[in-house]
Amino acid sequence: MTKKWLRPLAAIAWLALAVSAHGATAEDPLDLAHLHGKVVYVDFWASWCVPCRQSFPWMASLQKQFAADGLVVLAVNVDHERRDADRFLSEFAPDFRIVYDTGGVLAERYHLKGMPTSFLIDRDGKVQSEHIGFRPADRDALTERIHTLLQTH
Amino acid sequence: MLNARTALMIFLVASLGTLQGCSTLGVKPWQRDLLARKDMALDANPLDAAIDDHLYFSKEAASGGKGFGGGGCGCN
Amino acid sequence: MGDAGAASGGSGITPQVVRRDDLTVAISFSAMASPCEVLLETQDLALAHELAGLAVDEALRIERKFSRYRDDSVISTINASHGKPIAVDAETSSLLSFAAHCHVLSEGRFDVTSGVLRRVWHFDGSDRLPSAAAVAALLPLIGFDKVDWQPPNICLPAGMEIDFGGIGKEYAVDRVLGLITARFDGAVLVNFGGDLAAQRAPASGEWRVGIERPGQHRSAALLLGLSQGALATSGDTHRFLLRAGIRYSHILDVRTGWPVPGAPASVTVAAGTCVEAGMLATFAMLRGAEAEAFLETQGARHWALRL
Amino acid sequence: MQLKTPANALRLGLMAATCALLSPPTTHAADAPEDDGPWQVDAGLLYYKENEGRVRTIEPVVNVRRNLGDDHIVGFNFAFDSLSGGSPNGAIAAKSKIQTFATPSGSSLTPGSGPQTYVSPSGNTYTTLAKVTLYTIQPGALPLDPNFHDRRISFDANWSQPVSTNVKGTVGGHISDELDFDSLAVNGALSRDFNAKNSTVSFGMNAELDKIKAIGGTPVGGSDYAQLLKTGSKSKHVIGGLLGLTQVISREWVAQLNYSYDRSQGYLTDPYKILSIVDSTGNLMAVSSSTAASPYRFENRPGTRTRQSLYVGNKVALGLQTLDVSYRRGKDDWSVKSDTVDVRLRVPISNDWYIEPHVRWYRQTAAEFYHLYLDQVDAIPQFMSADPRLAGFTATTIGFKVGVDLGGNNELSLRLEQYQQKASERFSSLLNLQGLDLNPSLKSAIVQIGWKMEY
Repeated sequence: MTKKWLRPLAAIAWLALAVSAHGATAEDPLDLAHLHGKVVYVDFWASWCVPCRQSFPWMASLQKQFAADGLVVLAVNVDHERRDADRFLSEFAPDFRIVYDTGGVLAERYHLKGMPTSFLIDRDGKVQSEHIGFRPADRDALTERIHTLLQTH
Repeated sequence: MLNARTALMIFLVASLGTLQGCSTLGVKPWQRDLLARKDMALDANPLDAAIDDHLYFSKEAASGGKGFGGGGCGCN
Repeated sequence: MGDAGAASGGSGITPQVVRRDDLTVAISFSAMASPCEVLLETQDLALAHELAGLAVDEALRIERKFSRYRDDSVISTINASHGKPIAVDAETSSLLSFAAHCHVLSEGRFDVTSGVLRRVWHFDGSDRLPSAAAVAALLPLIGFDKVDWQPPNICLPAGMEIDFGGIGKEYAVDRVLGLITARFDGAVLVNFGGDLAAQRAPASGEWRVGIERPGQHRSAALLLGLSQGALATSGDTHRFLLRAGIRYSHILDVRTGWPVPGAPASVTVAAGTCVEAGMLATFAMLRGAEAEAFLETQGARHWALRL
Repeated sequence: MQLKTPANALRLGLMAATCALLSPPTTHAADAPEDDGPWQVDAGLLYYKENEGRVRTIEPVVNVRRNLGDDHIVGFNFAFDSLSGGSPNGAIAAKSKIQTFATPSGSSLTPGSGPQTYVSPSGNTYTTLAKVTLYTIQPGALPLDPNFHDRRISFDANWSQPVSTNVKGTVGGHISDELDFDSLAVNGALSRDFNAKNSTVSFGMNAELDKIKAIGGTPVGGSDYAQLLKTGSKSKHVIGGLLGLTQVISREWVAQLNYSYDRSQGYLTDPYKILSIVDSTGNLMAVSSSTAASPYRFENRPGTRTRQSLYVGNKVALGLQTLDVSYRRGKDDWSVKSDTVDVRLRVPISNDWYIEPHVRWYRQTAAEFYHLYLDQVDAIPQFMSADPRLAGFTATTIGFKVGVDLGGNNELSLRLEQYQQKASERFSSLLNLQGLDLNPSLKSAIVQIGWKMEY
């Protein structure tokens, strides 16, 4: 299996720091340090974003399918108003973790270039890939990428 | 007076102003909640616009100029 | 009597669509070497024809894609790979991962690579047992742990074979039920060769399902009521060998290559999905004499028949 | 011994595995394609009516659009309209004389098929002869051609898709057919996003070819009305370009700036419009056998026209309200300059209902060859038109739209508006024209029912 190491983007440096054993900070809302050893799929979404609507059922099935293999799905909401996010969530009732980033602090740190944006983080806490947007056609490629990462121990 | 050259100048100055990394203009991708509203689309009512264009075209000497869309939620 | 008609899917096989007196429409066709039946509680024959086409197309699609008897199936491609890695599509990948899970859960008893034993075992009701040497010679070719499965790539050692025979039919039942219920709100029952799943109970209260008496076609030994969920049966009522008064079931222990001793003649299990019911029934049979105890432990409703 | 795991652990594991097997994300061949969106249908019915028996229009319009997946968008627009009523023919009112005009009728009118003369409440009459309708206009009345009727069918199709990351391409075509006018057009545009999609620059081109086939023949511009110097069909073409910039200014504000340029060439004259020639007292010119056969001339416009416009549009979110303000400055080489200001404010009045007041203000200067009438003492100019559309005027539109969201992306709306044109040059100081409104105001009502749906 060829491992595809992405060029470490400056934008990602903070994340790598946060998940390294020493860099973990108490105020890190993502709490990625505690997820060391897991493959983490971080998805930035908003209730007004049309493709996010399509990604939610897919993420729910990801969680269901791969949780046992060590996958954690984290959805970071960047809505301005929390109630907009809650209305959206009541429609999907996802069973993965939701992190609220109402002020856009995390979004700013991750230098999001589009909505939605997802980051795939390997068991060592390294960002393996970043994916901007979500089209139904992307699902298979993303699933395979996650699958592959889960095989790597 | 608006002649072709002045119009083009206004246009180019405006375009350059925004394209030359004038970073105070615009929003971050996650701040497009209001812009994503359907009624915030520049062409929110294409049917009304088409009817108006046709109507005013038949009553007035000037017409068109609106063209093209843009804006929106910027979702990928 | 009801109205009869034929619906055609894109597959060339024409299902029979018959309106029955009990307010249901029965769709029947043949696929995966089994009689297939879909019961719908509806008065809308046009819809029934449409759903019939859907059911046939899906059943045949799964058969074509996964049958080891077809040269153009994914399974045949894998089996002919001679040890070279092959990348499979998402659906095949999920089935292989499922098989891998079941191999682990059954502590190696359930194995999709056990099909090669068919080369020596012929369960035709006769008394021709294979020689111990012939069976032993096949054992190196069995064992899912010898398969290098790195989704989506599979590397199957030369000489080994994969067979979804133990999953395919149940999978087709669940898939067809899913496709139909996505378009139809009423009560549905899908029955492919005795493995079945139902969604919603008919107005009469329950689907009435008869469990066949061993060896006696279309005569119910037991009548079950089913309102929702699935039933699957594993058994050798048609396939066995008889020698010196010993009945050799077609349930083979992959670890020895010989039939599992003490297995019931058949066991029917109820579960949420047909795939789950089918696997529970198969796991139970593989436990032989402990079949019923196993199912008790797992909390699965079951009906076992011993001769 | 498995002391910690529940007795039915195997079954739980099996359930999880089964669940994974039978649930998406595996995309199976039998699944319906999920990525194409619904058809978005936008249907409208417009009723337009001018005051005093002038033009009436009924126009059904249907616009359908669909995202076929991955932002490949296809759209169609179909419109039909049928016009009837009277339209000013360009001649002016005469103080004391009954004026008689002729317009060619459709060939379907044959002698003896129906009434041969009509009387209208104004006292004007019209008479149908073989292929011509004669109509008379009472003294003091604005000459309206009562035979004005037309129907138009138009069809548009367009396709847009991403060309690369950030670049979108659009191509489209238009075809329309009227009793006396055919039009065919194609267009293409490219747009590119910059600055994280905060700026979009667009460039588009269009080409249009029109055929004018006036009923009864297309008049030679400037010829005598009575001499019926007519030719068969005439044509014109238009080539145009558009540069656009869309800019997100802030979270609440997006703006658009367009510059457009187009050039028309060919027969740009209105085949049905004429001008009156009056003498120094304001009476219609006495027809002398020496010069002309009638006191009217067909209009004649230059063979080319270059138009430019600069358009600035804005959408501003004011809480839940949405403000739409735009301004357009137009200019052409016929010296028509125009300004348009359009303001709409969409105000939600409940969860489902909204109301949108609308004000539009428009002003244009007259074309350099616009004349209310021609003066007998002056030489007949080469280019001339008395078409009220080329006059200097201001126009206002006031109205509102109410809409209700019916759920499931269905919306029903009603638009009521009033449009009014007031010409800047309406009176003459000539003795016999004093007190006559030579270019009376146009008032019209606009009623539009709209229905947006998805399926």
